[in-house]
Amino acid sequence: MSDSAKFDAIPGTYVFDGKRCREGYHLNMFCKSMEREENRRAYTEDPAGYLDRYPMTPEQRRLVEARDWLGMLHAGGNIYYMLKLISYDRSTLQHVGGQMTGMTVDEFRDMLAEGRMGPAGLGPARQAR
Amino acid sequence: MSDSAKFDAIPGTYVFDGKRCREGYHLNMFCKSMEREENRRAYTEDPAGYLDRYPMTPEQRRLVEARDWLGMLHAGGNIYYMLKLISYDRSTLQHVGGQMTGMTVDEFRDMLAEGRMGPAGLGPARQAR
Amino acid sequence: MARIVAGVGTSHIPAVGAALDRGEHGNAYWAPIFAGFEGARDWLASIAPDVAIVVYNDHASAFSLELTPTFTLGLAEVFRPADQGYGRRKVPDVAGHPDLAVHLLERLVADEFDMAQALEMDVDHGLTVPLSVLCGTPAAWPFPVIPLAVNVIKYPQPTARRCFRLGEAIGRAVASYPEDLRVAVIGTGGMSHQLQGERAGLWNPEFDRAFLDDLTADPERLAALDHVTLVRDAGSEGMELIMWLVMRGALGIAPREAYRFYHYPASNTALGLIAFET
Amino acid sequence: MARIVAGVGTSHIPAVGAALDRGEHGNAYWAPIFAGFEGARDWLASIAPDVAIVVYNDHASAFSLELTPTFTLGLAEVFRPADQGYGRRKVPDVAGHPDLAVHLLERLVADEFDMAQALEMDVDHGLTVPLSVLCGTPAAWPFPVIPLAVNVIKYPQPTARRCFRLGEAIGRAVASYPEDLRVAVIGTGGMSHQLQGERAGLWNPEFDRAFLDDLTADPERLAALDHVTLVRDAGSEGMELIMWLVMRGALGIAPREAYRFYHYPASNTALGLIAFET
Ligand SMILES: [Fe+3]
Ligand SMILES: [Fe+3]
Repeated sequence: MSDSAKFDAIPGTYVFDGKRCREGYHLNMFCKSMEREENRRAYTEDPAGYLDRYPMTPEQRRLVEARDWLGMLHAGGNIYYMLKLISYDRSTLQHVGGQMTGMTVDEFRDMLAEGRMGPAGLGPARQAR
Repeated sequence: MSDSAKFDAIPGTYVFDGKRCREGYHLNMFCKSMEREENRRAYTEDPAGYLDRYPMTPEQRRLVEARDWLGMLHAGGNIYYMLKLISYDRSTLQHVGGQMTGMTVDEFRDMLAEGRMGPAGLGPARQAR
Repeated sequence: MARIVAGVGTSHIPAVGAALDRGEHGNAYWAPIFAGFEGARDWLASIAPDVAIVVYNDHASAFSLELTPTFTLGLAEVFRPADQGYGRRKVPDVAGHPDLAVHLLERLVADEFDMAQALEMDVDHGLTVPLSVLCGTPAAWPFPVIPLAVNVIKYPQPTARRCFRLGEAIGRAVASYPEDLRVAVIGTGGMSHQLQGERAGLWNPEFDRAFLDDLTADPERLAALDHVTLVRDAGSEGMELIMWLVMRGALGIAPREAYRFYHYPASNTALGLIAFET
Repeated sequence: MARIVAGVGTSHIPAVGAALDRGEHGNAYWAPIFAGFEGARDWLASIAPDVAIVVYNDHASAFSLELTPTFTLGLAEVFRPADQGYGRRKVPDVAGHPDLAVHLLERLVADEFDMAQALEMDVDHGLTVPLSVLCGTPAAWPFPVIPLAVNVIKYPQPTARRCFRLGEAIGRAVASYPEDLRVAVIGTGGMSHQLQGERAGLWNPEFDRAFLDDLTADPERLAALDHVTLVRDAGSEGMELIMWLVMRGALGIAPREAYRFYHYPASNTALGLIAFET
């Protein structure tokens, strides 16, 4: 099995490899631009016009507009770049983690507190360390 | 002998090492800025004001204003950065090479044509290849 | 002659920095965590290193997809906290140590490590949160810092083996510095965590405990971990643990474990902290 | 399977590009030089590589003192000629080969080369002048190019040995690429020259001739050259010759010299051009 097939066999995990990096380039660069106050302001004032600056695919743009975080990940998003858009939204990685795992944020927090996400995915609560 | 002492023992040669890099940082970054048309224009319109943006030492600034290329080299200049200022001046590396070796540009070109600069410095013309 | 006197491995969870910056570190969620840091702070204060090499990863703050170096050594006089989308952290600027940094750079490149060299670089939570964890909230950080940024957010990352070897080379380079300096090496990131995908929130306590144990018992096993194993067992962001191996490689044969703290969950991840003396 | 079919070492003198761009290449000064390129052009056209890896150095165009990587691999679809202070050269944009480039990157990092990866990078005369030398003035370059930028303008540079080893690793990486591709590797820079200081205009024909000869006769001697020797004998900018060793390392045991041209002076330097088949 090639490394890339081995990575693909890991459940619910997306390795930001050369292919995803090329696919997601403009999506990620849009997200990164949210680091700067003048860009945040420009995006707030004219979201569509601001997104026009980044030649994403129509599907990527739809995912961004819908804040479909798992979709963005599938379309080449890198979580550390997406985090800058999450911060712009005043959202958190726990809200986004909930969406990606199909839970509400409270369910996601409970799941964390109970330690129920193991390497093989969701399961019973882990024994304390 | 340390590497740095061995480099210093080479005649008429300046290795752009960590010390020179730190010394010459703002001098070189000023030179690099000449790559962009808007900077060239700003420098032409207000040379003193433009140089104020780069916190060089007063001596470095004097060397820049006097176009003392050998002096700039001694003060931490890197020839590839300086080349951008040379291009701004519409001068050439042969003019600058002449100044650095104490020749007119025509003398420097003759010296090149005659192959008189060997590893040990100036000498008789080299035998053709 | 300079020598490496201490090593630390520590998570660099941004929420830890935020809890401190917002004064929330005394609440029910954070108090046990900050209590766990106390022992490491006291220990490090007693070590009082002259300078620290902090091995961390940039999170698309100073670098971006345009250009991603594998290893970057910071040579500047000062490094500012990065603006990661919510302003710069209100912590002291980080003083560098250009003399030692240039020495390390020259030795590492001669030793066939293909370092990128940075004379201007903002440092993000990967570097500033560990300083907060280990030093609290002083008016100035108690020692200068040489940042060593490792690419872990874009495949392909350097191998665990390469990171370990870089640490060994840092050990040699420090030992050849003429001035008497007591140097700490701090590796940051981890422990098991995954921020993304249907497996977000991953926790693998068995992996983490074995990793902490084997820093002493079997570092060779850790240096041999491949990327697939790291991502599978420690999570996509657990890969950051390769930076602890730079630290471990720098410590030489048999460092002594001086302190350990492990806690779960902290934000979305497991938090680990381990300290060594040489 | 891909394989390396040809290697070229060539100077990348900016004045050569300028002579061509201004149509001055037929005058008394340049005509003998461009005549010397003819044989290499014919030879390369007969080889007709599918892709070329061009090992060159950036001259403070794409990179700057803020961040200087040692080795940078270009992964982009296209690279534009840099504006070096007098507008972009009016030559075609350079098409990349992202698939092979990503493959090389993954293999080289796994092989413990600490590459920086660039997804956006302008390319300066270090890359475009050799294309002009070898391909003339076509409407589009006849093959895609993977740029590999090496730091030679800021100390410490990678050793000659490290460059040779990088070439060997490139040879292995190309050989493991599944698609049938005929690959050329072009190393640029040199030969003996010095642009700066009281020794500006340096020429060392003995050094240059021995260097050209030993690419076939004794590459081990060249890989063992230290920086002090290179600067002393080849001049401060003659150091660029380490990039020819990347090319030579990629060619394997016993390549056959197919063409050679040497001329002095061209602008302020000695010009060398050598071609190999594997
Ligand atoms: Fe991190
Ligand atoms: Fe050059």
